[in-house]
Amino acid sequence: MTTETQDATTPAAGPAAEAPAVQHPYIPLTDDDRAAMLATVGAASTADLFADIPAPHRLPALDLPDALSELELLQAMQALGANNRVATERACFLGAGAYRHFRPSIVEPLVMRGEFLTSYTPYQPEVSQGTLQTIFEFQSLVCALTGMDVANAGMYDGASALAEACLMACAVTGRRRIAVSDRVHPHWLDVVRGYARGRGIAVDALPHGEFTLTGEHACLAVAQPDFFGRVSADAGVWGEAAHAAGALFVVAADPVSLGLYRAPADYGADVVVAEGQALGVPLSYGGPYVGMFACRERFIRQMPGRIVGQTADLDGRRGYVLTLQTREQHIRRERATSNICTSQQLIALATAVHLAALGPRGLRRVAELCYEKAHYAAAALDALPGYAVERDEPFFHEFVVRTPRPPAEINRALMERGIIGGLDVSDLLRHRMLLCVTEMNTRAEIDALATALEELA
Amino acid sequence: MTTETQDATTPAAGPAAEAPAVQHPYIPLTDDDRAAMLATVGAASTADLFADIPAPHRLPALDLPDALSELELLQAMQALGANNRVATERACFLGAGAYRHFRPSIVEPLVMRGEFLTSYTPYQPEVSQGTLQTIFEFQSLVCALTGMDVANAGMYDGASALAEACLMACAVTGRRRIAVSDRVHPHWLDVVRGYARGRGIAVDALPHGEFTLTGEHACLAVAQPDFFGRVSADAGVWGEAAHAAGALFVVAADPVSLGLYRAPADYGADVVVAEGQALGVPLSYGGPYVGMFACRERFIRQMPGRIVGQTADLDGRRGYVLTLQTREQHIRRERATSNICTSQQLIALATAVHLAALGPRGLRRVAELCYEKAHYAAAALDALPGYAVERDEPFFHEFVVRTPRPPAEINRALMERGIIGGLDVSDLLRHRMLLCVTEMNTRAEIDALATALEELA
Amino acid sequence: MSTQILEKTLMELSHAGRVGVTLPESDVPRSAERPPAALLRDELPLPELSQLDVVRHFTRLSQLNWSIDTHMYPLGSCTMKLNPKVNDAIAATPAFAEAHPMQPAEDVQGALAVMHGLQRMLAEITGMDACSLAPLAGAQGELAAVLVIKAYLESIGEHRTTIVVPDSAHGTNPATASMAGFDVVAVKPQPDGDMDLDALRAALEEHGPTVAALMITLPSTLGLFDRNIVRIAEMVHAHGALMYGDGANLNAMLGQVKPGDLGFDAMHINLHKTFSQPHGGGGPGAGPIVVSARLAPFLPSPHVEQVDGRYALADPPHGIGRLGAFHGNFGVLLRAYAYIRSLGADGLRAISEAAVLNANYVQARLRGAYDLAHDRTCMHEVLFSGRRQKAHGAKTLDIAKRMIDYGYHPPTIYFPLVVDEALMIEPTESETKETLDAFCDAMLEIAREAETQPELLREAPHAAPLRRLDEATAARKPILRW
Amino acid sequence: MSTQILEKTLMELSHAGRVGVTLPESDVPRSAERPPAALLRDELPLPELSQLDVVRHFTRLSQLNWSIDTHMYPLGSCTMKLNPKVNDAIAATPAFAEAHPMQPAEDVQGALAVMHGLQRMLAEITGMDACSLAPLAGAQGELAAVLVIKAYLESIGEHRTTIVVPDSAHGTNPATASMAGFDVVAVKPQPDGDMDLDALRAALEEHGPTVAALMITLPSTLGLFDRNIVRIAEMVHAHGALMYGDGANLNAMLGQVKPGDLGFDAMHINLHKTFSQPHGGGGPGAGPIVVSARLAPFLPSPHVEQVDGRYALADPPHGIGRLGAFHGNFGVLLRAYAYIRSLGADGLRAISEAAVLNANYVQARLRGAYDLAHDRTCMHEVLFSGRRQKAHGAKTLDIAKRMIDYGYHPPTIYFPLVVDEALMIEPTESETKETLDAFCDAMLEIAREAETQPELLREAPHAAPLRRLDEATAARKPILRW
Ligand SMILES: Cc1ncc(COP(=O)(O)O)c(C=O)c1O
Ligand SMILES: Cc1ncc(COP(=O)(O)O)c(C=O)c1O
Repeated sequence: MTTETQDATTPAAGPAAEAPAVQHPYIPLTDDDRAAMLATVGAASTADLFADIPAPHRLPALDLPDALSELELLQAMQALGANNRVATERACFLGAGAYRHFRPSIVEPLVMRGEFLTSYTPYQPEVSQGTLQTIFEFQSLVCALTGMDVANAGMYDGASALAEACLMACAVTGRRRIAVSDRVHPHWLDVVRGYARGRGIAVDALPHGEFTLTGEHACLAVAQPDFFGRVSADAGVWGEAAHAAGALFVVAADPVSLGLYRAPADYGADVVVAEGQALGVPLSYGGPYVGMFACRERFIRQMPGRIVGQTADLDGRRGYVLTLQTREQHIRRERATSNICTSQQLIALATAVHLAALGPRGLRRVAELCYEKAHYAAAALDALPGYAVERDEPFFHEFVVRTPRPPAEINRALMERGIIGGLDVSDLLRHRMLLCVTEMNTRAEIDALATALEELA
Repeated sequence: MTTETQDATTPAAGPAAEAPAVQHPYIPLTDDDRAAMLATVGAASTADLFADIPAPHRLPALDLPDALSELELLQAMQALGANNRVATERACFLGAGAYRHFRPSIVEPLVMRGEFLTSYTPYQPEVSQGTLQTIFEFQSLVCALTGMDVANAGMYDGASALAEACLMACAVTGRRRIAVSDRVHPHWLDVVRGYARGRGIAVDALPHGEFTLTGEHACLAVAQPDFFGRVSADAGVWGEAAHAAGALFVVAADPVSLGLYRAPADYGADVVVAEGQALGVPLSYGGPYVGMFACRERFIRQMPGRIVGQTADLDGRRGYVLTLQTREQHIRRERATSNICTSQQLIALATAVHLAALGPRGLRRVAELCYEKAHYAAAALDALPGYAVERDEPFFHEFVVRTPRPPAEINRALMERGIIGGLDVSDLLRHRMLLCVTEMNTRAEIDALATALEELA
Repeated sequence: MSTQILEKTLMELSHAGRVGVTLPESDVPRSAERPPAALLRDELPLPELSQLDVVRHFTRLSQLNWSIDTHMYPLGSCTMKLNPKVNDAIAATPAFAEAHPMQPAEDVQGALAVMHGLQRMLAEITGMDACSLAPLAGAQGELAAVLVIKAYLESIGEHRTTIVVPDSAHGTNPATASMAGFDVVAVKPQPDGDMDLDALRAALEEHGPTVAALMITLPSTLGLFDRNIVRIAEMVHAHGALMYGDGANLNAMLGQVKPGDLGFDAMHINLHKTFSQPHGGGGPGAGPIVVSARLAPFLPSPHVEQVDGRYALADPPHGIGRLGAFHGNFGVLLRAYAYIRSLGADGLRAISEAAVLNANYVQARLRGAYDLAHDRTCMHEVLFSGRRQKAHGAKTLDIAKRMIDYGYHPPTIYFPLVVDEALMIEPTESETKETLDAFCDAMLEIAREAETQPELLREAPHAAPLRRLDEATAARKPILRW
Repeated sequence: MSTQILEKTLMELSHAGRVGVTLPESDVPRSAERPPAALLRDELPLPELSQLDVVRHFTRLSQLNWSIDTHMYPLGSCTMKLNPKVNDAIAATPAFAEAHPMQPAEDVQGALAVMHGLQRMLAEITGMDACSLAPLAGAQGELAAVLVIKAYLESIGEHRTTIVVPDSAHGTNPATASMAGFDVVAVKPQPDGDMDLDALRAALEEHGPTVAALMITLPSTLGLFDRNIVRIAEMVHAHGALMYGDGANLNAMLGQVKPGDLGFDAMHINLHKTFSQPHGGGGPGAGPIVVSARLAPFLPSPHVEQVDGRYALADPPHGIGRLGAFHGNFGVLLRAYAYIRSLGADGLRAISEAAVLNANYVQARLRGAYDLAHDRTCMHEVLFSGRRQKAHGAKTLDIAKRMIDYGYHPPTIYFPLVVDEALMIEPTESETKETLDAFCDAMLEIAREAETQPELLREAPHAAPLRRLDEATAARKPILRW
């Protein structure tokens, strides 16, 4: 019954059949739409609409890969993704500013709701109460975590939040020099330097713990835990030193650690910044994350970024609006506190949902699990011949290990065993590795790490 | 600085710390809630509320695995999932009633919106217009695909839809015997037999194409394409034969094939059923899927299942309601057309979103790609020594290959090469394998299959 | 701005030429073998939309729905509880979502392990011996179980043709009995809501050896635990008939009592009620059945068995065959498995306790304002009658519609049929006391409104996307498609 | 039923003891090493909610938002276009979402390949030589580019301190200039909307050798393509200054013209406008910069390079350093990459054509009813002035609020500042002609209402979740947290 003949005009199988010019799903205009619209516009062709472009430069060649259909795109991206060796099916002991934590399953479906995902910055409050209230809640949660009076709607990330905090300290104090601990994450320090350089502000990176300030310093900025994971009991002393010099005390905190450790407000912080990623945000090769920014009430008019405030509508019903906008670039232009405009709202929302799901017990439990497992791991590694854990100061969930061989070599060997090792910090400290252990690491993983390291000694 | 002493009452790290009794996130009542509520109820304890249960049987032991936290649950399920060897990273040539097709990325986020996902059957139309209108659209889409007059809101799956169609034919004709082609999917035939047995209706499985009916037959039910993937040009003749015998002509269609092939209404179908899974629904080890059910207008009051109709509200605004409910179990009880109540609405919605995304061009393109690739594969396999494709009848995207060795053996070897082979149909036809090729199979996959089979000959 | 149309249909949004998604070109040469022209269709009248229009259409439609994720939804007999998102996440993982139902057992051991585990756990929770996961919803579970009973009775040479069903039963019970080829004999409850033992005795005696089974819901559709249940089972068994339990209300009994211990022979379970499968606006659900040992050989296909540590699909020796094309609604089974493992024995018990306490709390708070169908401790749901309000001029339907204005989805109304103006509230364990209090406050306010301004109720809802719809015309002149 | 509160806050919903998710017990022995008690906190005043309450809270809040997925959102300068869900799906795949930013390059070749490809494609689209993906939003891109210019100028011994910015510019331009340590000199447009060349000449001459750059938006924030752009670039270059392009409006130029060909030296691109990254209610976005060859050595860190077929992160030799902790908003970059690959050169060109045609269509349909700021062919957005309506008693703000009643998100208003009662409409390529027509019909109706019943506009919106909000009190007595 196989039929071999077929009328060439039959709408038939196969790509050779002459399909009508295919529309793109992202562009609804059809040929008839276009014709009708051009007639209304009074133009002969769409090309006419581009007549203001200097003719020699119009319609340049574009050397781009051919368009992919959605299926091909997904296949291509799957192939690319296969070249990443990620933590999904491996044990991961890498931290250093980006942390693998449990993300409750409710976070993603809520955050990815189209109404949150595809709305703009809430300029029209009557139809943006969803975003506005979640920002108000985010601000409140950041205050609760840090113990500070006020917080903004979020910054690009923790590092730029620290930089903006230092700039704010300069604006507040009228000084043009900032002091930063050299145990702040080196990348963050680099960001601070960049922002400071723009404004012509000097940066002193002071040896951690030895903070000698002068009357020139606008602030002292420290990280707690520091880059090597250590939590210092001296933070209160540093804060006093800063205040004694008339400087602000700026603390960069890990938000998960705040489930267990004292709020920076309690030891004198004037500004607290944090990288929010640890609260429900995927690693995503480094971004998008969100910076948390909180400070004392008296600085609110010098804060950078969006701020949401509570108010009422004409009928007296509670509502929220963007407020204190006279600080911002769209009103104050070159005299704005910062140029920041679009920030990381959706990620701020993710952290809010995450915290709402965890609650105080959940966050404390996560912090405790990190603490316990990291200390279990540290003890296990410290016991290995050839390895030594640096334990001169208390730590939270990251610690430094001295390795018998260059860490890069060890890491390559660990990867073959399905383990993502710690950060090679040999550039800072010879033969050292910075390891991170969180609630995501099972005891079996930690034991496997110890076994592997022993073999690699 | 390591501190080894710690006050036992400090809210401290580690599981040994005496946390307050942990609530479960699925149960919001706290101890104080419970106490207040019991006081209002006038009961001393919740146990009192269960006093009607015969005492000897109360609070039995339950031997269940310990509760898992969400993280542990996800880890446990990931470990279980790792024991499935699925098509994600393998080429798959398995069909036989469940098909791997491209699912546009918009389907899942829309279908999984909480408002669709977590609502009940739309008994209260004022607050259920979302579900109701999507059902109306689903019904309309099923009519468009099949060419029929009316469709219902969906059945459990294609197989049970076929069974219900046969029962409806009995109700319509007042006859108690049904004729079914023996090339209907064997599982479907089994379902038909089960439903028929309940009502005491006889089933004749007739050799495909040789449909001799009598005045006793309520219907002739065929599959087009049939279980072996063949599309017959004789369907019109069968329909006439059924009608000549006073029986209904029931067609089980593949919905993707309807992007290319004639609508069953065009060749005389009185009832058309289909498995909707091929339209945007994941394989999900066999369910949940959705049965499509469409028929001629004159049968609407005998149809099983929910039906949505258009109407208006008190202000004349268009709206939709569940209608023709006097057919249904909750009104008509033992005289209902079927006992079906909860069906597969969310899956019906997925097929509607899928079809809306594809449109007529997209569905035709998918069908064409299936056709071309299946025929390319068939030609390649037919050319292999030891293999022969059965090509006595035209086919769509599935075909039968004679294999030189038992198909089960071949499939095991294919799996080692990362290929999920075809269905072993040796129980029906010796040394035969039923293969399916869709738009998801690249040419490279098909070539790899041919190479592998050649090696295995 | 009130428009006549809340949202256009897909067809009204369609414009020739638009597409919602791109598809690849073919990467194989065009086959020389062409499909016979006579087999091809020439028109395919599907709507044509851009991607944004598709997304916007369904997003907007979704917002017209109320749901558990947005509102308290105390629909009696429906157990509208929290649907944990973690279960959805698990069901969406490719390792499960991409498993093909026809793959050899050796390649889907993970899926089979889940099914085997769920079979065991459901049998344990209900105190029964065997379980089949094949039924695709509650009603199909009923059908399967009744067919199993029929097959069993036939196997021992009994040809019984009658099933006794209380007239308070859910409509699927009699409809199922009739689909399975049985005649239905109804029995009424006594005034306290328990089954009337005399009526049952009379029915059993009248229909004597033709009675195959009693289909009974426990707790009953009146929200009550029948205090005579053990006695009832004895009476039924004494007549050689079997006890079938409609398990839709299992949420009240988790870890509190096992139906198997009470003499039940077979029972279906609604995973989309007790075990948190989202309702999806009308499915998918799943209706596994659990049975006593003597019925096990008659279970439907397939059944998951474990042999030498490997799982396999098997056909029970005298089974009633398949109920659907494959192995049940696997994605639903997976969610139920995850749910049970999230709770464990203590968690399940706590679920029932909270569900029952919540219902009794609502009963206590509302009993002054609404007539109770039966004034006694209820189980997971409480049944009122709106007859007092009806006397004031506001029917149960009006009360229900008025609840919408207060932001609560109406409860189940006019079911069960045996109670005048029935209004059945099932709060489930998922709601907080604060929500229950606000709900009760609203109900009390509505009761006051029913007395003082019943027209307010009769015209409700006032604050929904639409006002009341004309159902009569819809049924008389059906418009079922665009 | 009007409640005083649309949705309680998390804290108002909190009840001590509730939890939203379970966490595991520890599987390791308790460490003997305890954290010093002095370091521990004793209170942690976070809200405590059940899982259902969390889900319901955020679901309900989301419904109070309007968005591209629900409404036309013609916000000028913001390019509120379709955000394809396939891009979200890709960004969510574990292979990308679980990649750690500190992993060695050899283990993240997939991620680096995406970044490298995007660097190349963005450079190609804009006709520039090099690209950095590090900036985390448009404003940070501006800052990065201006710092790059500064570093470059310093490297050739030029210490220039002034940046010229048209006063129609977006606020981030002057704010950026000042963050980078420059003084800002403003120039006005001429009446036809193009830059006033005399004013520019005067500014360049007055500030002479101190001028580092002109920051100019193309098409301009007036929605116009400056016909003198090549001349402008020549003038700027003649003074030894550089041309900085604000690329927020790139959607009008894809495949139509390459800024690099017109003489631009540096430019930032808003991936969250032109390249379909969803706005997320205010980010995340990404603001990659593209530069000419002479600026490339000064780009920020990290830059992705390909050596021997392997990708690696590198620091440009004289780079300005890092802008954020890691490598840019990778998830956003990934979406933009997927978007460009979905469209190819022809698709991108078609995007611009449709965006520009749509804007001109709106202009043609509304020009009779609203005053145009400049009556000439516009690009991807059209700029009206509400001055005629203001004379009737309805300001642009009132028009905007009234649009809400008709179901359209208001356009951008009061920007740019140089146009009186500005009302800037950017329909994007994503809307259908039907939607544009309905939108224009509504705008025409509103124009009529402005004449006949301006109070209707002044009191609008009437049909939103809230009426107008008291912004003055919010700023005067700030309540910024619970
Ligand atoms: C008591 C009772 N029995 C049976 C059923 C039928 O279950 P399903 O709708 O899953 O078929 C229901 C559900 O509506 C019910 O409430
Ligand atoms: C013209 C113009 N330039 C710059 C920006 C700043 O971009 P972003 O908000 O990403 O910082 C915007 C966006 O608001 C804009 O419209």
